[in-house]
This record gives sequence, structure tokens and C-alpha cells, in this order.
Amino acid sequence: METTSHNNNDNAIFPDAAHDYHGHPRYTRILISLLGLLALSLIVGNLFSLKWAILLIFATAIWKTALVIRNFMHLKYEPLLIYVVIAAVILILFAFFFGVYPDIPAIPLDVTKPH
Amino acid sequence: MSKDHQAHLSLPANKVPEGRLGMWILIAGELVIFGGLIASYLEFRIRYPQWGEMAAHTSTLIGAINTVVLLCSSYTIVKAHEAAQRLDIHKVMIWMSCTVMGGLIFLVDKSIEYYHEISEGFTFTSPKLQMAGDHVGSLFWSYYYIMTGLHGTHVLVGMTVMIIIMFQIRKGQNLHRVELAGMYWHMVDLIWIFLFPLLYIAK
Amino acid sequence: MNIFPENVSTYGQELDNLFWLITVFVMIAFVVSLFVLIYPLIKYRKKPSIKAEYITGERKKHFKWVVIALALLLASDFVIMYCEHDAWDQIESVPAKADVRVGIIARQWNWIFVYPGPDGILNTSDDVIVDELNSSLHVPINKNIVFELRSQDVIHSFFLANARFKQDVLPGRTVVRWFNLTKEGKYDISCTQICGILHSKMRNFVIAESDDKYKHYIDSLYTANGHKTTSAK
Amino acid sequence: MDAISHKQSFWTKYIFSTDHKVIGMQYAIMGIIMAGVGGFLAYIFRYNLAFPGAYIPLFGHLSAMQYNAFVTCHGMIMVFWVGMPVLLSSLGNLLIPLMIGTDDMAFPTVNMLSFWIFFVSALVLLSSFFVPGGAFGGGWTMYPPFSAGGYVNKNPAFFKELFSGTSLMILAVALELVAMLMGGINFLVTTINKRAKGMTPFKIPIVVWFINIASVIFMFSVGPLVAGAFMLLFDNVLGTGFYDPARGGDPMLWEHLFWFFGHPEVYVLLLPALGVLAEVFPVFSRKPLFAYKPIVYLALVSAILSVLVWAHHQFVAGIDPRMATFFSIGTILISIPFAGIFLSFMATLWGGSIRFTVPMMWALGFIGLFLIGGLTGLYLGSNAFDIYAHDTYFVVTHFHYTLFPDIFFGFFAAVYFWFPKFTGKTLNSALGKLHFWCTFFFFNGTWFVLFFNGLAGQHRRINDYSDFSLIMKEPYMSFEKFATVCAILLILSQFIFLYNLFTSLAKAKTSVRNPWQSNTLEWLAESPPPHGNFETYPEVYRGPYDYSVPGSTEDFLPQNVPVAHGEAEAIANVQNGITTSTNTI
Repeated sequence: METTSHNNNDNAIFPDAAHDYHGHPRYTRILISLLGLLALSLIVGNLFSLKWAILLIFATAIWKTALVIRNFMHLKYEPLLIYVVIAAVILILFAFFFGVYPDIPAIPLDVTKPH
Repeated sequence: MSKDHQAHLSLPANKVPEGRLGMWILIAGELVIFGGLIASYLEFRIRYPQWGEMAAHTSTLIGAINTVVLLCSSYTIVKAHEAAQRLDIHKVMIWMSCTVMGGLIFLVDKSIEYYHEISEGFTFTSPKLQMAGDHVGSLFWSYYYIMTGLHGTHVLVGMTVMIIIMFQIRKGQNLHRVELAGMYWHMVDLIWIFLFPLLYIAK
Repeated sequence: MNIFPENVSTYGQELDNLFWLITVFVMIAFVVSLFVLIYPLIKYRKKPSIKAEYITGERKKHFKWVVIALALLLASDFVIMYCEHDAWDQIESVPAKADVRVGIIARQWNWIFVYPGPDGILNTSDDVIVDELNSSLHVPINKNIVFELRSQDVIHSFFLANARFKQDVLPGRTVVRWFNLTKEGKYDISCTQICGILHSKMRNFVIAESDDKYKHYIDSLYTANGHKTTSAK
Repeated sequence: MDAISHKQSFWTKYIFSTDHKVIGMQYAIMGIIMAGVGGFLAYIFRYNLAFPGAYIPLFGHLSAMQYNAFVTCHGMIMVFWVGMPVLLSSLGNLLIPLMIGTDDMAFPTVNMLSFWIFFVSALVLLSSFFVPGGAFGGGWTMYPPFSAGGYVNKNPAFFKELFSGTSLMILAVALELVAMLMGGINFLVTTINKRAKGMTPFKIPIVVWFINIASVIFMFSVGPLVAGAFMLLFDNVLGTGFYDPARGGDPMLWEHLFWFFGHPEVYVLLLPALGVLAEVFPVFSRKPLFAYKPIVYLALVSAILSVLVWAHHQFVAGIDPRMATFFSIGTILISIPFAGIFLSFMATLWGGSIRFTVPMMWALGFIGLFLIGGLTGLYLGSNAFDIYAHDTYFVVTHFHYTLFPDIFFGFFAAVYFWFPKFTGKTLNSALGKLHFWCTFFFFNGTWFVLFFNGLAGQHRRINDYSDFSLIMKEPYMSFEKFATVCAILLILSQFIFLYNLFTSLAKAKTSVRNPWQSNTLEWLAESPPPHGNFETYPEVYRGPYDYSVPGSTEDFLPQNVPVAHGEAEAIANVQNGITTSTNTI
């Protein structure tokens, strides 16, 4: 973790303070909504039919992710560049998933045993 | 040298400081690694519906507790960052030690869960299932252990990093690193937010 | 000029034609590009007292040449795509009418051939299995031979150069492909996916022969395996 | 900053240095050493192919197992331990901070760490030759289940799973990828944050652009493979079944994971070398780079497309035929931006005043050879013909015609071009030209004939063709012998370079700063640049390729030269054809 020590000298508490400051959202409120979403996902797991349950569960998961990234990781204070990076990650993973999809889930497994 | 260099550089107003930019890129890399793992898991999850009953063996309760713990520890680390920007070193130390505690609770909780599963015979290779001829089931546990194990390793790394930083902060140095460690910790949190429904809830 | 091995399959000729078609495009592109590369080297060598022209190439006047070249390349690419698409479909999609259906199983390090038993259906207990080193797969000529490719251990690849056919054989799945050989003879089967120490010895044959010769061979197999097949039931 | 450089002891200055130049040198030297290893392996199995079973000088007799191991390791080493460090890490470390006019990388310690992780990975790889059971011999694509569950190397020793050639290979690759990831983060952050004053994005030299785009491609495509490498390692060490169909897994997953990284990797290797060309051509034709901005955009497009074409390596692997068509179209589309980049480079020559210096010759040779490699890609990109050509020597020849010019011609162009800057000495140009012509001819001699072997149906990774009647006949056997002789001469001609290198290093320093009269910022620093690079941080006023600007007496205007009065008008006049630009000096 001594990484930045060479170009940010260590004695300055905030080496590039001019750019490092940004506001803070209402963290407590975010935490409560996160826990609420968690409870929700646990409930729907038992209430609805499987398909709807999975849909709702992942909807809440994505919602939670958005809350954490935007508020806890302060994405909402970052320039467009960072949004692009995160979007690239998601798009790449989708490309991979759908590129592989026809070759694994769609193909039944049948193992040939030696005679 | 670095000071006049900083002064001399032409900084656009929306410039991300080096540490945070590097951390964002590192996080992107980590997310692609975990994403590849999760994507591979999903391919097989769709191929083998019978993985549902394997997932039923995981303890949703412990998983939920762990989620709460991680969310709360994420909360404490952002509070630590807030305090760091107020230069309130005492508060920073308190909040960060809360986060490290959270990580510790998570790991203890996780190891209790591992203990139960292993005692039920669900291990990395699950010989029990192999004997019963349920190879597909054993593959689920291989994925379960590689995903949770890799995630647990990240929790461990995050804790170590935070402890190192706490030592620096006690000397009043590198308060900006609280945020960096925090971002890493949030990433670990994010990954868990997805592992939890994938491995615990979706039966 | 026969730079290819002799073609004996119905679809092989299409691939050869495709090769020559692509070669035409490639040759044109190659000659033009070489000219674009070599000509300035001769014409614009360093001369005393002549300063180079100032061309940023970002103006339409100059960059349009690159755009034109790219458009031509893209067009020829899609011409090639269009021409090869039928060949691809023909090879990869199995015809509905299968005259002969055989199983080909790869193992380290041999190709195993499975013929349907007297019931004429593959994958039943009376199948006849030929598992000898350098053994041959007997097929009748001018018939659609549909084969199920399987592997027992690792990834192999079934390569019949004379038929222009190649297909990887992955364990855990059955790949169904076909060919139709038009000429009697004995042709090499080789494994093109590295599979171990004897990878280079994993060589068997396809023997394409007339229909009655083929029937005779199958009958000899049945008589030879008669006991085995009955005992298996 | 002088105080810093004086304080350092030998170890901190040259071994565990955080100075980007020293780290770049370390990467380059490591790459050259590994290239020696890879070349020696190539010599061994080429010899065996020409004279099967014969006694090989300097080695002895080659067993089938060794043959497989050597072909595999040759590929692995040349891609991961020569191409990556030399083109990406070495060039990136040496050039980025100097070209964007700053003192060092953003995270020097991470930079040093990345080299030493790379060093360890190289040691792990080399050690795998000496474990019982030998090095990994399953092809550089490492297709499971052959590479899983100890099919390849049976090591009788203790901890046999972990210390088998297979596991060590996987471990080495994983470490190498981690090292490159750290390097990539460094490049990106440095380029985004530490640019000199006035260096707006479109004043950055192309090579810096391309190294960063390559890093982005690498970082985003490598993730799934890292995850997959973990799974493969556990398959080997713990006996899990991620890729074993008998245990519910599927080898097709690895093929996708591998090629999802493996194809973008081609562009990761290609882009930095193209960047070198983009620096060399304008300097030696004294002319602005043709279409600077379009080139950058084309590279960005190719970066996006590069993750959408991977499965064209799996046309015959039994993937869904419709997907094959899709990926075939993707392959065609990605050929367009690269064709555009190459055409722009060629167009740069038109109307220039060309100097045939050694770096220029390497750059031109690169273009000429890569032309053949790229065009033969058309055959393989069309999935129907790929059914026949896949895994034959046609493919092998194709990617040697792309990767050899890319890695070696690109690297040598860079070496002969920047050697004066980083050592303060100059390489002998006569020897350089001899080196170039030998390499050029012997490379073609080695590979061109093998196109015909491939079309004759000669398949890969076979140590002994005695069984295959298609190959065991003329002219193909004599082609094999000819190729081998040329390959040996090709390897030998590299000693010209080593001799040139060492004799030039023994010479006295020449204090000239800008021998090629080039525009980019690194030539402003003294050569070799001291720790901290610049006396005063340069300020940038113009693009990197202002050569032969109308109205200026000098035919080059470095980036830190302010824009003169009336320059814009003069340029506009020339571009509108009001005045002619071929004015005499």
C-alpha cells in the first residue's frame, strides 16, 4: 500500500486536496434502505413462484449494487470516465455470457464411458 | 519535486486523483474476474436445474447475517472516510476498527458455515456425492467453494490493508487512503451482494 | 495446380473453389498494397533541397482514399462471406436422409468405430465395436455417411484431409456430422488436437468401397462378433 | 531530483529500482533472454521435424513428450514472456512518462512490484522444465481435460499435483497476467493524470495512445481467464471437475474463457508495435502522420470489437453453427479498422522525403510481412475454409506471419530508434542493415513454404509424420528441411544484433539529444534521461507530428515550440492549394 507515496508526498495529509474533496450523501439513510432491500429479497424468496422470486431477488440485488456504488463508492461525484469504466465491465460480462450461452446451457451432457 | 509537479500540471476541474483513479481501474479488473466466475456459474446453473436442491443445503440465515455484517461494515468505513475528511483521526480509528471487526465477524461466520457443510460431506470435491454418482451436484459445491473462497480471500486482503493503513493514520499520514481502502471494501461488499442470491436464496 | 490433396467428398470441391475465390481477392489486395507501399519508397526518396509535403490526411480530400479502400475491402469480405455461407451450412448441417449411420469414438490414442448391429440402429447393445490400432472405417461410396463423434477422455479432432472435413471431438457431448465419399480408396484419418504422447500415432483409415464390398465387410463383422453381441443381450 | 539519484545505492538504482526507465530496461532484457529460450526450443523441434529422430546438436534426441512440451512452451514463452513484456511493459515503461512529459509513473512501487512478479513468473515457467514429468505439453491453448487431472505430466514426486509441469505452467501464466495488470493500471493512470501542461488528448503521440488502448483491452478481457485459470489449477491440484465432463463440467467453457482473452491478446500485442510504426514513419519521411485523429478513433473501435470475435478460434470446436456465422462477421468487421490504420501508415510515405535508416527499414519490413499475415487471415476468417485449414500449418504460418513481424520487427524498430535516447550511444547502422536483411529473408524462407505444407493437410504438433502419406512425399519433406535450415539461420542472424548491442554499449557516450530530429517530448531530455527525466517540465503547444510545416525553416517543430504567428495561415494556404508546399529549403 506504499504505492502513492512517491508522487504524493506523505507529509501533506491530503496530497491533492484541491480535487479530493467531495460531498457526502446521507449514509445512514442509505444503510437502512440497503437492509430493507435485503429483507425484501429474503421475503420474496419464499412468497412468490420460483421465476418471479428469482426476478425480484436479482432486481433488488441490482438496486442494492446501484445504491452502494453511487453513494458508498461516491460514483455520483465522479466524472463520466468512471461511469464508462463501470459500464464497460458490465457490457464485457454480458458479451461473454451470451457468447457462451448456446454452447453450455443449451447442450445436454452425455458422457461416453470406455467400453 | 512532486509538489511543484502537481502545481505545474494542468488539472481539469473534474480530474480524479491518482489514488482513486487507480483504485477504480483495479476494481474494474477485479469485477471482471469475479464476473467471469459468476458467468461460468450461471451457465451451469441454467444447464443443471438439479442444483436447486444443492443450494437448499446452504444456510440462508448465516448468509443473511453475513450480508448484514458486510453492509454495516461498508457503512462504518464510509463514516471513517467522512471523519478523515474532517481530519478527526480519533474517529477514523474507531470507525475503521469497526470495519475490521465486521470483516472478522464475517470470516468467523463463514468458517462456521463451512464447518457445517463439510461435516455434511459437501467439500470442494464432495467425495460423498461422487460415491453416490451425483457428479453434477459435486460440481455445484466446487463452484460454491471457489466463489466464496475467493471472496473470503478478498475480505482477508481488505482487512490487512486496513490494518496497515490504520498504523499510518495513527501517525497522521495518508488519510486519503481511508477512502481507497473503503472503495476496495465496498467492492468486496458488492460481490457478496451478488453471491448471496446466487448461492443462498435462489433454490 | 493441385496444392490440395485429392478431393473425394461431395462438398470438398466447394471448399477448393472457395480457396481460389479468396485467393483472387487476396492477390488483388496484395498487389495493390505492395504498390502503395513500394512506389513512394522509390519516388519520394530523400532528395537534397526538396522539402516533404505537409499533408495531415485529416481533410476529406486525402482521407477519402482510405475510406474508399476500406469500403472495397469490406465489400469483398462480404462477397466471400456470401459465397462461403452455403458451403458452411452444407458441411455443418446433417442431411435428413442418412444412408449409413456409424459412431466414431476417440480415445487416447486410437479411433474406435461403432457399426449398428443387425437391428440397424446405433447405440443399442448389439452394436459392433472395432477398437484396433490403425483400424479402418469402412463406408460405401456415394452414400450419405452420418457419424456421431464422441470422446472417451480428452479433446481430439477428426481430420479427413481428402474429404476436407475436420471436427473437434469434445468429451461430454456428441457431435453429429456427415460426409459423402465419391471415390473408392483408403484415406488417412488423423487427430489434429494435441492429445498426448502418441498424438502423432493416432492415425486410422477410411476405406471407401462399393456397396456390396461394404455389405460383405459388415457381414464378416457380424459373424466375427456374433457371440459377443448375443451374450451382450 | 539529482539528490535522489545520487543517494541511491547500486541495488536501489539498478535492481530494485522504481525508476520507470530502469524497469523498462529490465523488462526488455528479460524479454530478450526469454526470446533466447523460445528460439532454442524452436531450433530443437524444427530440427526434429526436418530430420525425425536424428541426433540434435546441442541437445540430443527428442522424445515425443519433450516435443509436445517444447512446442507448447515455445508458444507460451513467445506470447507471454517475450511479446507482452517487450512490447507492452518495456515500451510502455520507457516511453509513456517521457512522451507525456512527466517525471515517472503514477505508482512507481507498483511498477517495480509488477516487474518482480513477472520475473518470478518467468522463473516458475523455466523451473517447470526440470520437475519430474517435464514441462507442460498440452498445447499453448491448454485445452482441458487434457490439461486437467494430470493427463499430461505424471509426476511421481511428493506434492505431485502442485509441482507437475501443468500446475506450474498455469501458475506462471496467472502470475504473469497479474504483473501485466499492475503495469496496465499504471500506464492508464499515468497517461490520464500526469500529462504535461497543454498536452490535450489529441496531442498525445500515437504510441502512447496505443499502449493505453492495449492495456484497456488486456484488463477487460483477461478477467474471465484468471477465474478460469483458478478453476484449472484446482482441477489439477485438488481434483475438482470444473472442466471434466465425467464430473459435470465442460471443456467448452475453458475454450471460451481462453479465447475470450486469447484473441484480444493478439491486439494487445499488435497495438504497441503499430504505435512504434506511427512514431518511426513520420520522422523518416519528414511528414506529418497521415490521419492522426482517424487512427485513434479506428483503434478505439477495434478495441470495442476485439471482445466480440473470440470464437473464430473455435469454428471446428463444435460451437453452435449460427454463432460461428456471427463471429465470422465480427472477424470481418474488425479487419477494417486495422486495415485503415495500416493504409494510413502507408499514406504517410506519400509525398515525404524518405530516409532509409535502420528503424525505418524494420518498420517497412513489418508492414510488408504483416500484409501477408493479415491477408491470409481472410482465408481463416471465412468459417467454411477454416474447417479445412484449422490446426494445419496454414494456421501456424498465418499467425507467425502476423506475430513475428509484430513482436520482433516492431521491437527492433523501437530498439534502433530509441537506443540513442536511453543509452546515449548509437548502434552501428551497417550491422543493423545486415541484421535486418538476414532476418527478413530467413524469416520468409522459414515460413512461406509451409503455407503449402498446410494446404497439403499437414497438421500441427506432430513430432513424426512417418504415418501420414499425404505429408511423407515430395515436395513437402524438402520444404520441411528448407524451412528448418532457414529457421536455424534466422536464429543465428540474431547474434548480429547482440554483437552490435554489446559493441555499441562499449563505445563512448555521444551527447546528442535529438539524433533523428524528432518532435516528441522524450527527445528534449538529455540522453540517457536522468532520474526525473526533465530539467524543467516541458509545456506542450502543438501535436507530435509537425514535420515540414509550411513557412518554417526547420523541417521539424518539437511539441514544446510555441505556434508561430501566421503559421495557421501558411498551413491553410498550402492545404487549400493556394501555395505549393514542396518549397525548397
